[in-house]
Amino acid sequence: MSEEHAHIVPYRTFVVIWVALLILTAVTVAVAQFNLGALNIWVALGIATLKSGLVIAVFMHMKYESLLFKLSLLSALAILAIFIGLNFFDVLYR
Amino acid sequence: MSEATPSASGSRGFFGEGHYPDILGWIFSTDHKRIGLLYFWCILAFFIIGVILGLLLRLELFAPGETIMGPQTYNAVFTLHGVIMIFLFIIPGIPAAFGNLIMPIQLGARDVAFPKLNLFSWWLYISGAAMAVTALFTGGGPPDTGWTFYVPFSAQTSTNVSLAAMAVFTLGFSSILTGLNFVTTIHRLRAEGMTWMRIPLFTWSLYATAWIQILATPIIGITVALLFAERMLGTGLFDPSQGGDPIMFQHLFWIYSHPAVYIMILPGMGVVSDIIPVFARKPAFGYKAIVVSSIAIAFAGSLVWAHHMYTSGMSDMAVLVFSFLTFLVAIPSAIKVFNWLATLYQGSILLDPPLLYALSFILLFTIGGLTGLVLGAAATDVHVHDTYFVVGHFHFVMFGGTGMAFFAAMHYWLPKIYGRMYDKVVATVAWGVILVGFLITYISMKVVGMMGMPRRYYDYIPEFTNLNQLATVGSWVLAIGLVLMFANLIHGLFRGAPTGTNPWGGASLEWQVPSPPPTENFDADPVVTHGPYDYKKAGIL
Amino acid sequence: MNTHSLVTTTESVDRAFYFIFGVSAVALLGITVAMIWLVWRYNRRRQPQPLSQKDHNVWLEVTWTIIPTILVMMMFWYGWEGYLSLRRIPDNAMPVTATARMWSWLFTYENGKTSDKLYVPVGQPVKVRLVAEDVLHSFYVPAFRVKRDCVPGMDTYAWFVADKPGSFDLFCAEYCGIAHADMITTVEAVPAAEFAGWLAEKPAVADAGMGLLQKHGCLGCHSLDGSPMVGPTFQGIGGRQVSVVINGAKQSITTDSAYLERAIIKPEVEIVDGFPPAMPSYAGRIPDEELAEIISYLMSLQAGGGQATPEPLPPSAAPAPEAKPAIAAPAPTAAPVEKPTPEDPVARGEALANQYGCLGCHSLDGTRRVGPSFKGLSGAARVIIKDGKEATVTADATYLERAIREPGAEITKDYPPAMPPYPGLSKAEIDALLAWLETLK
Amino acid sequence: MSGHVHKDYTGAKFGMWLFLFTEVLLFGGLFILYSVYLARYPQEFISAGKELNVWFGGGNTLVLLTSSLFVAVSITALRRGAKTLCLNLLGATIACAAIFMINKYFEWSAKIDHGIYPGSAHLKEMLPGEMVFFNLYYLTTGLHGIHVIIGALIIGWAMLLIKRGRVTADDFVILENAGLYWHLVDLIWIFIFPLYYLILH
Ligand code: HEA
Ligand code: HEA
Ligand code: CUA
Ligand SMILES: [Cu+2]
Repeated sequence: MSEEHAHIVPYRTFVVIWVALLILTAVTVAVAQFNLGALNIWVALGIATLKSGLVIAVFMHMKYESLLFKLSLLSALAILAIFIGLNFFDVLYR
Repeated sequence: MSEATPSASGSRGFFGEGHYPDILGWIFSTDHKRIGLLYFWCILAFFIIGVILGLLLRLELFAPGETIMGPQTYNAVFTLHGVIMIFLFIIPGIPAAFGNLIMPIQLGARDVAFPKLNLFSWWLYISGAAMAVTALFTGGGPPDTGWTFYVPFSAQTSTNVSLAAMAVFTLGFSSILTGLNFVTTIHRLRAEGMTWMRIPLFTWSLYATAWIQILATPIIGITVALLFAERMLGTGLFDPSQGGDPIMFQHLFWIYSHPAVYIMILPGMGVVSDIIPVFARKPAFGYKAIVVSSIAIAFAGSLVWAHHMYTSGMSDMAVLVFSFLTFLVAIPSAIKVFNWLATLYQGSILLDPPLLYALSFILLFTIGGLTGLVLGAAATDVHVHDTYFVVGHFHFVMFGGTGMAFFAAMHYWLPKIYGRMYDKVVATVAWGVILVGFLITYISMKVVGMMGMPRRYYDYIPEFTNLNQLATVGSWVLAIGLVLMFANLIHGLFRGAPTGTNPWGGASLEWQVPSPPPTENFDADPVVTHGPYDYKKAGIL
Repeated sequence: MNTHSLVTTTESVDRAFYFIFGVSAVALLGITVAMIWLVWRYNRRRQPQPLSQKDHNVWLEVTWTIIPTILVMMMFWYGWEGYLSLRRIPDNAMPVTATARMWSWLFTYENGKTSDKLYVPVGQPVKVRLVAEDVLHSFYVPAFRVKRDCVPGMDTYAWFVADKPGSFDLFCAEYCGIAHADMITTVEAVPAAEFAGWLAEKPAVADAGMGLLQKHGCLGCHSLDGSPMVGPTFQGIGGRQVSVVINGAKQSITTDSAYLERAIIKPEVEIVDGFPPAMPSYAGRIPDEELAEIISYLMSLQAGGGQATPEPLPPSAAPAPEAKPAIAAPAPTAAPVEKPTPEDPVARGEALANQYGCLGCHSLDGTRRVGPSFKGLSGAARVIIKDGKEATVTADATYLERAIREPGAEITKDYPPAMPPYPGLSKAEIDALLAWLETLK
Repeated sequence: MSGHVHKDYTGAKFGMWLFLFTEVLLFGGLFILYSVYLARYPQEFISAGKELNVWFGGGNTLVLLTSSLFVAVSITALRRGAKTLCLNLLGATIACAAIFMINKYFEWSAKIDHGIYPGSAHLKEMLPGEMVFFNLYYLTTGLHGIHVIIGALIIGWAMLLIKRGRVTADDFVILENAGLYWHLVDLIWIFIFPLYYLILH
């Protein structure tokens, strides 16, 4: 049972992550003020991915889980990406 | 079913135990075998309703024009037939019934990982079924959209599509919970010594299936929810007059519903992979290849959905990509077929009913799969899309494939669960009748489809009459076979001769526990020392 | 592959069929024979103990992975090639528009002529533009192996060429409701000369004005059937009362030629109340004579189909069990709007019945389809259900008019309440239809 | 039942993660539509997106991020034996959920007052792409709102179990799973916010 009870994450870590999340939020709002054309959406998505990465890794303890958890998460996200991506073979070429 | 008195061979196994008496002991039980049986009987009931509706469809099509019902009724009947068969019979079919009954035992577990959740998903199944039935009698009457619910028609028709959509949502939720329960069980509850490469192929197939259930089912959830919102709130995401795109509905629908056909077939393939070695007294040939092909089907099957949409108006580029991917997914299926045949080679084959049904699975699934290739090729699909050729294809794979596997599983595992044996001669005769009826019915459909008869046609031009009549007559033969099979099986389960622990000579764990198994399956946690098809080490050879 | 030679769609699709069926037949035969032989040869009676416990063979497994892979890739390629030839339209193809609606087809030829069967010249490729007015339909001609969905809000197309004269079935292959199975007609392939004669037979019925509206894209924003789009409808636009906003002040005016000209040339000055100021100015974009033609055409679109008395149109009274119209009423957007002409009303009625798709549901020969047959309908005694009660009425002019305008009110016994309402028909159109029905007694 | 003496923490957490995947894919359907329609109507999405109020969206982002912090810290608190702190933090999380919903209420009311809601006459006058944007906006934030409420209920239930001593420093997997669910609600919002509120300002 020891495997599950390891890793009590200290308060400090959480607060640091929280501050990072707030900063990233500010950044994404700030970037949105500039017109970068199609790049805007990708920057916004990039920052959102970074933020969710932090939430998943630390708040949700994914960092401390086994490979099984990480691989499963990866496949779920990959499938979603594929679902979105394959649609564009229709949408972009219609 | 609670008064089912199982084996005379002493213990009544899990039938005799439980917290509540009678019916409550069933509908509130968290025992995987009781839940499995609840599923089994409910699924069977819906199957019988479904086939009777199929029979009615064939009667109506016996001659052009009105035969026994009007067009609106006909449209409601095929919608209902499709919805029941897909969402209430074939998707939950093998996993929820036989998966629940057998999979934990095959792993050497006492139950699934989340027994209460398991019970909850049965309740969701029943609620979804109740909603589907209610939809027939309320609102604007039974839905008339076909099981595919295509917009804009489904957003406009005055029939009770909204409630049917919610029923599908609920059933999807139930399927998801079963899936996540199974994945967790297989990861966490394997007995000591049950390494990944010692898991029986049936359980492996459930593992692959469960991942599809988890990752694809939510998409149908959101799709029908959007249809609901479109009808109720006018959200118009698929309504061209509001900037929406009806073809996107089809994409979302098939993103789930194509993987769903592999939810249907993979467990069936698992059943066959488990049965053939036992009756051939030979280990499954290419165990690893079969495992890998299951996973490959689950994955690649998620990439081909738009092969249902070649004529829909989507881009030619999409046709190219999806047609290509569709052909890739056929290869793992072919690998399995060859492996099954190779398992028979140099074996010692006993033609008992479970094997007969499994062999007819191979034949019929092959025919269905090969016609799937006709559909997968872009040019040929344009001709046969939405014709009876497609109807023929999916009855071959679903009924001839999964249906036969379901029958095989019934004849293979139910004696274990009930501790009694049916009459093997009658079962064999019924098998023959079913096979003949099946071929007559559905080959006629394929031919008439090649000639161009569109599906969902209440009426047809005179040229198509002969083949339609042949199909209808075939459905009568099929009906006789089915009645015979069910009567014999059910009679056997309740009145037949007691079976021992291992009537077929299987080497996997379920054949080491008593028939019926006790509530927590094993007296002591088992330790697995050999593979599921190692007949030498199991002492059978 | 050279798609510009005289290859028919049938030939290029059938090539793929032959290949796939051929390979499949061999595979199926092989598998079936192997299975039967194995079961016979290694039957436990003949073979009480298994001969081996072999459970894998890498070379064998690689072989039966690679060979099917090659075969399916070939199938894919044949399928794709055939598909391409269905999509590449020969340059000399004759354009036709097929309008699909619940539950009939309307074919419109280049010169504006319409028909309910698809007439094509033999040997001449035909490009069919596919338009759906209500829900999905699908254009399917088995003989030519072509099928393509008709999608609302989207243009799709198909092409084919008939290499010999004949009559070929044309089906609607996408489920579209109660009369889906009745949405069938034929392709009539006739020799080129005969076709040309047929096409020229009746002078084109489409008005010049109508053509101009289409040409200039007016119909993208203005409907002909009364439904509001981006801009106000053209239905009844000649001489109607409208409330316009000029410099923020509301004002009520009656439309006339001068107003219409202002509205086209300087649309930003007077905005019809309740509409966005979205119309672009057409100053300098429409030649004067065309502008005059358009205006006079629009002025002819008077409420009540040109009769001076503006007739209040009954609101659409469709049966609405789920609080929305049962089925969208087919909007005759693509159909030419008729001007009152001194033409024979019977002939006109027949043309209207075709144009609005009545014959999709009502037969002319007494056979029962979705709705009752037109044969002998006029003047006959009808058993109807009204407010849940049975009654017998005579199918006189008032009854028939009601049955067309608000069919939900009285339903003929034993028939489904499937007919969409046609509240937008003008009095003249109704009269023509009734006159024609009278002749079918 | 003898079989259940052993509690499988990893199994329970794994099951929860699997469930979260299904939630991700449920929203995934809406994101598929978003991506497709964005590609088709880029201009209209921008013009419609300008109508959304960044302050509402941004404020709610802060609220959710902070609530996520509270939940994460509460687990550490419980495991270190600080039960009261844990309960207070969870209470604060529910308060955040309430603030979020109140915010949402005002945001939606403002839009509805402007006549922008599914099926409204005003909406139907807009460009097709704008209609799609607003319909998607309502559906996505609506579905997310439902998840906020469910999440708050689950947190409340976990609080009850902690009070009753059923969830403790040694047996905290229910709180852990409740927290996972809450973080998911946050995660989805992390994507909704830029996609709807920030699309080119
Ligand atoms: C159990 C369910 C099931 C299964 C397993 C399959 C399997 C396959 N299906 Fe089927 N399909 C359905 C259920 C299923 N299908 C349903 C329900 C519909 C209709 C839905 C509706 O519209 O209502 C449908 C419709 C459908 C279409 C759309 C048709 C249309 O509407 O126009 C297509 C198109 O590509 C298709 C293709 C395939 C293919 C390529 C496979 C492959 O996986 C088959 C692979 C198997 C084999 C290839 C046979 C075994 C191999 C050999 C014997 C070796 C020899 C082989 C080679 C040489 C390659 N299916
Ligand atoms: C597993 C799935 C499954 C099964 C088993 C069947 C079984 C049958 N189906 Fe199926 N069918 C579908 C799934 C299935 N169908 C789907 C998904 C559709 C598409 C719907 C749509 O378009 O939306 C469809 C559509 C469909 C059509 C096309 C309708 C149309 O397009 O217009 C037709 C037409 O013939 C048909 C006929 C039949 C027949 C004759 C059977 C026969 O097998 C029936 C044989 C059985 C009997 C005749 C009755 C036997 C009696 C008993 C078993 C009672 C026993 C009682 C006791 C023991 C007490 N089906
Ligand atoms: Cu039109 Cu089917
Ligand atoms: Cu498919």
